[in-house]
Amino acid sequence: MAVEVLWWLFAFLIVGTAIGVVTARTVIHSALFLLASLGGVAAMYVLLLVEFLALVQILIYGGAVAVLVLLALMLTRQAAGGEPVSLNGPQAPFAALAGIALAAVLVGAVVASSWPAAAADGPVDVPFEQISEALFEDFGATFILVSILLLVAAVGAIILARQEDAD
Amino acid sequence: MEFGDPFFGNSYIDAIIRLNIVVLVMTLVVIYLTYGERKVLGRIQQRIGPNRTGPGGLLQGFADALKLLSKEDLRPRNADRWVFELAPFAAFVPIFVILVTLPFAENWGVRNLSLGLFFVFSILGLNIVGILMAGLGSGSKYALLGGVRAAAQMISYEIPLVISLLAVAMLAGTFNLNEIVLLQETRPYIIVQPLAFVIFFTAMLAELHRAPFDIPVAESEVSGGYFIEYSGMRWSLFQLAEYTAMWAFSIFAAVVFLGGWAWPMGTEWGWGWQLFLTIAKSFALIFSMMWIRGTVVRLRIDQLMNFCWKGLIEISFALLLVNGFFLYYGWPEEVLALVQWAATIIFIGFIYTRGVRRSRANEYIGTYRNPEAATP
Amino acid sequence: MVPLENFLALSGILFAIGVYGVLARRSAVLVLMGIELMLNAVALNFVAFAAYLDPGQFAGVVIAVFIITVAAAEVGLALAIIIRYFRMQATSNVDEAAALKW
Amino acid sequence: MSTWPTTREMDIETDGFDTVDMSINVGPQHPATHGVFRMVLTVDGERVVDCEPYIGYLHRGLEKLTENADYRQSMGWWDRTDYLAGMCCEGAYCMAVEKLAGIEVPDRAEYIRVIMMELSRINSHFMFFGAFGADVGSMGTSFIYGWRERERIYDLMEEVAGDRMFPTYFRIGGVTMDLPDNFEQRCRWVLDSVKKGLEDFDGLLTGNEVFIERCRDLSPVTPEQGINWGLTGPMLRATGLKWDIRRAEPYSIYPHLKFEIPVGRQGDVFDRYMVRMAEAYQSVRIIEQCLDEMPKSGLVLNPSLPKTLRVNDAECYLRTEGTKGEYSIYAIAKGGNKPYRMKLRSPAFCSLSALREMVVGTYVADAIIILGSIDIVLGEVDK
Repeated sequence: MAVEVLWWLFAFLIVGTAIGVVTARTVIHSALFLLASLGGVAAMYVLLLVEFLALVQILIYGGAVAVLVLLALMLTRQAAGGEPVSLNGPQAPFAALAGIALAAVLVGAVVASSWPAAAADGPVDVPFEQISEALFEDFGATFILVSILLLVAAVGAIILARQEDAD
Repeated sequence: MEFGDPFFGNSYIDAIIRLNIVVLVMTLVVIYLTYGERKVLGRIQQRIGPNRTGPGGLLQGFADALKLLSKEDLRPRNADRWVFELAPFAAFVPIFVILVTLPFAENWGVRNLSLGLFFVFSILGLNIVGILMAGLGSGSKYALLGGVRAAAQMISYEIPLVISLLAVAMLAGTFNLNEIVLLQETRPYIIVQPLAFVIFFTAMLAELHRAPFDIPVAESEVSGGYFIEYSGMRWSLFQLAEYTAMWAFSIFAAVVFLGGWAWPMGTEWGWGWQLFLTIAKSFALIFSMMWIRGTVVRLRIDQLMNFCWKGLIEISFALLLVNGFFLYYGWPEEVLALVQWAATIIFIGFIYTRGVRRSRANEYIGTYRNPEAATP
Repeated sequence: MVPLENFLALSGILFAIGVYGVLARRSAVLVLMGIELMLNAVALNFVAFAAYLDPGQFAGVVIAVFIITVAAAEVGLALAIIIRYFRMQATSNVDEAAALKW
Repeated sequence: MSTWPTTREMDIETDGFDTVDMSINVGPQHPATHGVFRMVLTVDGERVVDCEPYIGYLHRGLEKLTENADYRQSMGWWDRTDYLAGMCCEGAYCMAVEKLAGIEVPDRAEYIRVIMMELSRINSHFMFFGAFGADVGSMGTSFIYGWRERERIYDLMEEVAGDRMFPTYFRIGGVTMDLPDNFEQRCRWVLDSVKKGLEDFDGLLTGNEVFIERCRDLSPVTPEQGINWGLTGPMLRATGLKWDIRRAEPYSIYPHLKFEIPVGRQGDVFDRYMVRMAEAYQSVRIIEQCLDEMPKSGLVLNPSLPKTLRVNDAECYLRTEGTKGEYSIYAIAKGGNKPYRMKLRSPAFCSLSALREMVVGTYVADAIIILGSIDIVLGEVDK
């Protein structure tokens, strides 16, 4: 029972803050809403009994969103309490239409589909030792690939963002 | 009744009771930590410290708390209202959540999480958000500067902090803090992993904004940093967060590196001794932090960043690699300890000689007595 | 017990909100936030499927880990590009980023 | 707060595009400004790209007041210029009037004056060590250590003059009253504790690697720059120039005393600190000599002075070595019992005018300690 209550609580939190992300008037609010939304998703992972993933989510996005906020601060000139301007383009109503349509299609598909009987058993507790085994043994090659991707991205980001002396 | 058993057999009631105990203890500890810090700093500075309220000033913390609670809750006119008002809570809650999994003695903790270590350092990362919120929401440039400094510093120092903890987790083979303590019954991990402890302690000082890394809250530069605009309750929440973090970090370091409640007494000495051991070890760490605060001057932000990115991170990665080799080939732990001690001595010696030689610190002492060599 | 459909519907709505964010926002940083929402919706979807339908295999969980990793890489790279662009064009507005070369 | 300048918040256009600069008001109420002083820093992240000092919050019209009062009445106001070393200011004012009117000072009074002025110098320098340490971030420990010696010196001054900070002890033509009986013994005890205090600062700051890393090579000033910017006192001597008014243009009994002029090499912040350390030590030396050599008894006030001091047309420029630099007075008398003009060249004011040159290009944290290293006293800057 308690799980259902918590689920609905976090579901509303996620959806509400996600709407906040896309409608907030300032970038900083947007980023903070994003953080709350991602935290809600982490809570969902806990409800799905994958605590490890929840902690990874918090660890990565806590830092990532902090950086995002900093950059938002740098890249928008309304840092020190300027007048809030509209951050949405003129295409926003059409985008809203597209979003609503997409949501309708996805939710409709989910509701209309019939799921295997196993779905009725509920989530299974996943010990994180087994996740690590799967991660490093079954998906070892992929893991290395992703690591290289991350490395390349990091190096590329540094090269791109570096301020050249010649500039 | 054992403390490991849930109170009243219901896990929800149990959690509520345990959390309340933790909150009460935490408040008391924080009140006496502020008192203790003022006393210790006072002794370092040849003062007496608070001595008026109650015997020996023991009630000073309560008086301060009362005063803070009754102060007006000011909000600057151009502050971002919700961000400003929620920031203290966002800064405080993660710190409080950490306390949930810390084992103060055998089975003395709110919850014994199997991912305890990971839980602690992932939740710690959220602390930045509250500070950034305070910095950006205050509408003050000092707060902005302090918040940005804090964010840069904390994001950077989180990396060596986490890696030094991972080094211990590798040896222990578990993230469970209780099991980590039990594994240290014969020898604490500081014996095996001294370098990791040195890195952890440095990064801990930086994460806590303690001197000499107190750049985000430097009074003489940004006059308080991110919480400059706060007053009354909200300010005291920041203060609560700061001292709770100090205490939680110290308990955590005592548990992970100093053997927690298990070393040197073992498990059979009963919970009183275990509790005493954990608290004593954590207070020793806190005292050393206060000592450093009273005597060392502040670094500059670029020196701080260089030290992290050009020193600590590389060394912590090397540490991780060495640990990996030892574990993979099954080489004995004694050799690992020897290697680590050698590395620690070299590391500290390198920093010391570099600092002393580059700055030639010893040459300056007393030179004013010889006017010709007054300033080499 | 929460049925699987709830998780799937939630992730669908989250994804749609992300799509709206990507389409409607002008600032590149905000577009990035929309993308983060979409990625998270997908990860939640995978984990829900893994937890309900695929016990003992963890493919969904592992993919969620990969998604988080890739999202981190993507944020880093995208922010670098945005900074670069901001330095050159003094804007982070995606509508104005119309030049193919400069 | 609309009077605060906001126009400086501008985008710095380079050939590319950089981040937005931000101006921060350091002061008027700020722990680092040592009084009511304001500097507006324009910062690019942590870098200072511009700095503009604003003064005048403590302006009291000292020079104008002096023109409207009897020569002896203004003494108390001159105390309050460099309020960390009140006796030095009194001494300068008295000597200026004496030079103007051609008044002799008894020998014993000269020795007493030098002792008190050098004690004031030590006093001021200890304030500098403490406050500078606090600027660099030693959590007030250095501050309290500095205050310990200052308290002892102030106690001694109270015994001598009846007041601690603004004693108004000097008189035109001597000093108010003779020293108390046990003065020599008390003074030697204070000097011993001052020496110990200097050693404490060695342990606390001088040998601290972090402190040296922060201060060494920060805003180095060459002797030419120092002269061009009008630096004097420890600021100028730190650049390596041996320039001390006590030697270059001696006054009082300084020609008879043995002391060295400590100099630095590169004029950076650390040299300024070290020069002051050495100066405090030399002041101890001077006082010890004075205690040894001074006449054990005798007059302390010229007895032939008229009740009302009237000076006919005269004009003089008197330079003294104040604690912050060259504390000089340009005095004109045109008859009557009041001076026609009393112009004070306050050293910290002149050093402060070089702040922008020294600060631009450094970090915010450095700007604070560069300001601290100038050792400003607002009473003297604003007059």
